[in-house]
Amino acid sequence: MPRQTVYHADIEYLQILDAEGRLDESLAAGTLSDADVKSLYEHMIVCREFDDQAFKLQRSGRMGTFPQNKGQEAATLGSARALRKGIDHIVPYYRENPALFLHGLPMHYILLHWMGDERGNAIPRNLAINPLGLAIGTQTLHAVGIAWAARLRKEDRVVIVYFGDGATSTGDFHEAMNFASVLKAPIIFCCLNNGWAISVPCGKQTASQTFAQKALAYGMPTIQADGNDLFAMYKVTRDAVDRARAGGGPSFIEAMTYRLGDHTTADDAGRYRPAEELAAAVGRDPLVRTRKYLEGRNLWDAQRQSAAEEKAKALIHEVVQVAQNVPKPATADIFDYVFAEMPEDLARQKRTLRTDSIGQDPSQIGLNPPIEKEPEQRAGAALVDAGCGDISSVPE
Amino acid sequence: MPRQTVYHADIEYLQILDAEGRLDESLAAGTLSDADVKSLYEHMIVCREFDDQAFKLQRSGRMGTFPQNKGQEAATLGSARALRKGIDHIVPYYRENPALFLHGLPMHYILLHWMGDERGNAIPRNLAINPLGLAIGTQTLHAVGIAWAARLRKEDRVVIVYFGDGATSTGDFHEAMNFASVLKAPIIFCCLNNGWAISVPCGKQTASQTFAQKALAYGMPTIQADGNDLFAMYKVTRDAVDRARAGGGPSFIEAMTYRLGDHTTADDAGRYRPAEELAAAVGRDPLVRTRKYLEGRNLWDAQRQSAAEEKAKALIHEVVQVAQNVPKPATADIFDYVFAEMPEDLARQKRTLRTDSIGQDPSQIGLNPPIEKEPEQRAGAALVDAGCGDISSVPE
Amino acid sequence: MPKLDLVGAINLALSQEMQRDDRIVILGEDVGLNGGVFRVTDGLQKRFGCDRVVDTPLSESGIIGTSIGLAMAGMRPIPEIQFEGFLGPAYDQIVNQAARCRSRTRGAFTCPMTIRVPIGGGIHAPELHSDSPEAIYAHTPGLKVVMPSRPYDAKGLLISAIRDPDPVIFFEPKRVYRSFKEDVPEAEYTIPIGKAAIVSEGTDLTLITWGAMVSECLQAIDQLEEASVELIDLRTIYPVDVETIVQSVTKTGRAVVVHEAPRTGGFGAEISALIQERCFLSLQAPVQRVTGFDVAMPYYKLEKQYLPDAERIGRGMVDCLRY
Amino acid sequence: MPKLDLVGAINLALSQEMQRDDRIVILGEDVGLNGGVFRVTDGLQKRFGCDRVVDTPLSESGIIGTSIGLAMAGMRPIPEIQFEGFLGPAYDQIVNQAARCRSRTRGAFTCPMTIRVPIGGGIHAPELHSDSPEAIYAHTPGLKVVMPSRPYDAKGLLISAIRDPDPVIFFEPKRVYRSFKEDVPEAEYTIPIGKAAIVSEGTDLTLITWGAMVSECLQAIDQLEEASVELIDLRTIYPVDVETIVQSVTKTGRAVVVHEAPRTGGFGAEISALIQERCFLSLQAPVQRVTGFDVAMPYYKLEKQYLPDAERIGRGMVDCLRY
Ligand SMILES: Cc1ncc(C[n+]2csc(CCOP(=O)(O)OP(=O)(O)O)c2C)c(N)n1
Ligand SMILES: Cc1ncc(C[n+]2csc(CCOP(=O)(O)OP(=O)(O)O)c2C)c(N)n1
Ligand SMILES: [Mg+2]
Ligand SMILES: [Mg+2]
Repeated sequence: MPRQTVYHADIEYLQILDAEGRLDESLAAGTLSDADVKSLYEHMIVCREFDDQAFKLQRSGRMGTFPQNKGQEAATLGSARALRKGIDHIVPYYRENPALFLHGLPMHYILLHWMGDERGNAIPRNLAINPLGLAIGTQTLHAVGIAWAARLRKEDRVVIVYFGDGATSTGDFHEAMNFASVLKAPIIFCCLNNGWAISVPCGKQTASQTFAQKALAYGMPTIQADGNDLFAMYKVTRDAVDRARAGGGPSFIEAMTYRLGDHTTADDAGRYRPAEELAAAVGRDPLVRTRKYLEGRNLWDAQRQSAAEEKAKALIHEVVQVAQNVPKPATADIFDYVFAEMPEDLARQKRTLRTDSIGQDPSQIGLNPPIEKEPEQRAGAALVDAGCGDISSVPE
Repeated sequence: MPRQTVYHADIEYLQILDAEGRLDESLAAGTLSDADVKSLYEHMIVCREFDDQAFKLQRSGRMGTFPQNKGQEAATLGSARALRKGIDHIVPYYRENPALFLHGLPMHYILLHWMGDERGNAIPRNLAINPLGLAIGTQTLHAVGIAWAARLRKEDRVVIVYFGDGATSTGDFHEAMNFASVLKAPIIFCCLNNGWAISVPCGKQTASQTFAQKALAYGMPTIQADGNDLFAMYKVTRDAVDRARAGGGPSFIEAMTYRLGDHTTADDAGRYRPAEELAAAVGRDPLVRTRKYLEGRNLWDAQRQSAAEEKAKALIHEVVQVAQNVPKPATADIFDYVFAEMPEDLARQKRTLRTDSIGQDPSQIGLNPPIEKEPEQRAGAALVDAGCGDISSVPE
Repeated sequence: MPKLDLVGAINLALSQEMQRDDRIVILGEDVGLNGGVFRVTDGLQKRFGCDRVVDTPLSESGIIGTSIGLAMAGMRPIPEIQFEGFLGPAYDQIVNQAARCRSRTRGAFTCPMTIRVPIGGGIHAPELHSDSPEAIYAHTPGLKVVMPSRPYDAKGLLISAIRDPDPVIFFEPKRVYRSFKEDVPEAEYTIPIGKAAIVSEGTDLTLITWGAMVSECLQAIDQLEEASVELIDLRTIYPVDVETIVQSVTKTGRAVVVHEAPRTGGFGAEISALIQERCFLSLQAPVQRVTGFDVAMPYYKLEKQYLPDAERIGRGMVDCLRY
Repeated sequence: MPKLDLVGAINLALSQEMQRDDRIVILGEDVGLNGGVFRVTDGLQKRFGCDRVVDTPLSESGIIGTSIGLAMAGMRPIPEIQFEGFLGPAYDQIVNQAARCRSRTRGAFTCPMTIRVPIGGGIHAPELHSDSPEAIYAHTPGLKVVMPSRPYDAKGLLISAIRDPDPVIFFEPKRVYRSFKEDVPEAEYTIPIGKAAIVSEGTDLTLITWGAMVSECLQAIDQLEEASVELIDLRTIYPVDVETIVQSVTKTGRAVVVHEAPRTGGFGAEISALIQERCFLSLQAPVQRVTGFDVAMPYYKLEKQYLPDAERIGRGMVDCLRY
């Protein structure tokens, strides 16, 4: 066979609801009901309010660095809506709060995390959610492992892992895609292409025309979707879930969305991002489009809007209170969760709050009183029960 | 744009000389001359003999583990022949001796390397060759850096990096492919798909149908070639060189070849490789095919064959002698090349050949005589001049 | 009682534990049909099937990263990294992910896994096949680091590691793999992580080591006539059994630590620091370190020159004794 | 003479060296237009162009691996790793490739590069943005490890690092980035790698530290009335300036080492081991280590509890003095 084509691929793009709120009815068939869209839109409002308030918390010094989700609500909610709550497992990176809230994560957990409190990662056991991760790309491998475990145990469970455009450059992403396809793991790789990795635009991140085509390297089914379109995101995720449940292994989704805010509160996108680009993106805001759609179907109006905004404000206010009222963690916590059983030497460090040997064994000099420990409040369990801020209403 | 194709790709396969030694004349136009093929075939014979003798060295305990190239001669020589000696830079992994020899590496360097002697990596400065590497995948990034440097300095230089099918699973391979394409580095990624990564067959290494398609993830031109076909390998490499020199950036080549030996001398492929598979591959041996071709054109016959084999035997015998006669390296060498300038503490270790403080400073106890150092032979430079075993005859 | 070498003892422990606990999955490069490049997993895929003994792609980060996911999901992965030199690509997943899993989630997620890794020099292997990176992982809170020196210990320690609720790196000294056989009971037994062994008792000097250096130390002791040496085989690098060390050095007043890794920042530094902290008034001489030099592990023609041997250890002891 | 903070001093050194040597290329995530997340490379891309200050894809192994290639090819790369927590993915290229380049080729290939990395805690940063992995790299033959504690030293040390013919990791303590300004000459000067600084002289106890802990130590000394303390700022972790330490401890007879990293296997162990080896007969008390605890670096609500502070250092000194 001297010269011949041995491989061929096409990649499709899907949009169902356009930026003007117009729906492609035929493509929309069997996707989201009116009630679904209304409820998801209400979630969007809540999440946007959460973002705003989190931003203020940081600015007023009550919270550390925070990455807003602003602009990516449809991508995260549309995809998460296609998963079964408490069954299908969500592995986030750090920007997909709406998906986690939809699947039941009490909202103050996310605030706690960014307030520098590990208890924000102590996800309640009844939820199928992994904690936020900070090292870009690493979580994709964990997600593959979780999906693989489900396959090994013959559980009917699909995993979705979220990551950004920047994450596709990491070695871990590559190894995860490869493992998933070789192992036929029931997993969905959802790439939230928001145009930027901090200050690096997609054009400097990759020379490929789409992120979707990265999946071809692994023989993995792949598609590009309008990430600001709830319908398209729901549909492509649903297809991927169905494929995985039928034993078809992993899928890749590139969600074309946009980061409407700075990278995080520590960033100033004004330094690198063209103003026109942002302006154009604002026109594709998923909240605007979803509202137009609902209004076009007479399911929404200005009054409902302000009612929803009021409700969101009240809810988030409460969430912020809860997060702020969580008692400071005990110093003991830094020692108590290193291992299931504490090695003797570490116990000594905990007991004395010293690492110097004389300080740890004052009998050596017989002079220094041991340091008084602070009164302790213990981590974890209690918090879980607070259960505040669960905005979830997805049927199981 | 509701649903549409946003990306499309085809990958071609090229074969010019088939397993029976039949040439596709039209595809062969402008590739290798009769003289080229004859000379390359003579190289093949030498390299096969090298492999055999290296194997024996290991088996008789005179050398450590050795990975044979056997079966991959056309893939390495055909590609390397398309590069300009001393200009275009070769970054090998550990199995591409023929390419290195063709570009002027004295053959005993490779033996020294596998005899556990770093001086085998002290490549003469006039050669554009990197030393062998052992950590799979890592060298692909070094190659991109070298190519990038050429671009930055506006040098007319192309880099080729070799790696196996297994290497495509490493994170470093992915990052290298991505960097190369984003940086438009003048580099050729040559994947020597020999069917196996030790005991892991390609089907367990990746779920993709070809390795060539992995390049699509980076928007990189890519092709699959019959790796046992000198003409095809020369042609696809030549095209890639031309593209790189014209500013077109990186290219990917999947060379379909086969590992006729065990993975290394430490391996026993009988444990995992189906006998029929090996038998079929023997039929595609590049030496057999090239000889048939030459014989068909009356450029070769049994007499020439035995003359070439004799010559190869004599040459390799000499190479082995040279390698074995290299004096044992001096202990000082392990200290002398850690840094350009030796830190005082390391100098003390070198002086005393001790790490214990009392031993390093016998005055502390005044009892122990300092250890006598062995007489020293110094590394590096001298060897380079030996210049033995250069079988290269590629025009610059 | 069967006489087994280190490879056999580890293989036995793996197969008994897999039999006992079906959450265990072995994964790594060439661990399946090939039985691992050292044959440590020989026969296990045949016995337990391709789902439980898995040949992975060539991706160390992938092996550890997916193991973390398996562990989080309730499995008990036993990843193999083919050689210690290939731990590098997995370093991030081990140190920044696996080791912190319990701590960063306040116990909500845990990461029970046993990472098996051949370690050390002396077998004429190529580059990156002869290193000794144990100190790196001992400096990583959340990880336990184990290194048996003999078949009997290997079986008992490996079973403890596999059952441990936290991640354990289990280093297997290559040089010991086939070096000798000893009685290894078929019956189940464990050796606790964190307990050193006193290999030989003595009164004049404490010699502390681990892994393949145990036998070099025994040789050195054999050749030393002038003194009575207590040899401690740490067996666990972290958490280190400081009590056993302190007791011994309090008695002997002198200590020499031996390891293959380079001296600077090696685990010998920690042992030395601990001893001078805890035995200050008993010490008759400074704690000595007989270790690899502060150079890249040489290729094998010079590996003997790099590695501590009985002679160098002997000189270290003599000098320490005469101080 | 301009008063500069640490960020300013490093920026100045970078720009002067780039001006002097056109083989220098800066590469990393967000180092270009954005000037780095800490603004350390601010303005450099504008001044030297997009070919010399390069925003790379998000790939730490890629950043270091391509830097190795650049260096082999005669360039002088200065890669930036955005935070020490992201050194992990580059560990293999740094430790197993860059550090061994000269040694494994007997000098035929070399790898001159300066890896700039923000390090350490205390700024309320998220996870993996507050670690102190210097001991890991100090245990890597072939690497030099530098960590300035002040703007003046940073400029001089960075220039030395850039001109060094071997790979250097240049750790920049984040907590010092903006904490104070001092006179930093515009004119060229270098500070040699491998020389510690005596920050304050004293006679009763030697306090040894590096990076952001220098100012905690100064505070602790301020608050300590009963004794005269000699404070040594290592500045270079490897090769460590053992002579300066030994001279001081021989004089004072007591030593305390302070660092942010966890105690076990931290570089304090090496310092402690060296001191007891070289100053055995002068020591009046065991060398003490006041360090981070053997736990994963906590999230920021508890980072103060983890990090050594003036009070903890003070207690360490007092106890050592009273021993
Ligand atoms: C391994 C690693 N390297 C660097 C960083 C620093 N960093 C944090 S976010 C980020 C950009 C991520 O971009 P992308 O993946 O597109 O996600 P986005 O923030 O745009 O949602 C970088 C470089 C990190 N967190 N992890
Ligand atoms: C990072 C790394 N992991 C594991 C190994 C051990 N190892 C040596 S060769 C090899 C297989 C390589 O296969 P491939 O890339 O196909 O090259 P081939 O040997 O077939 O030419 C493995 C796993 C290694 N050298 N480097
Ligand atoms: Mg992004
Ligand atoms: Mg192969």
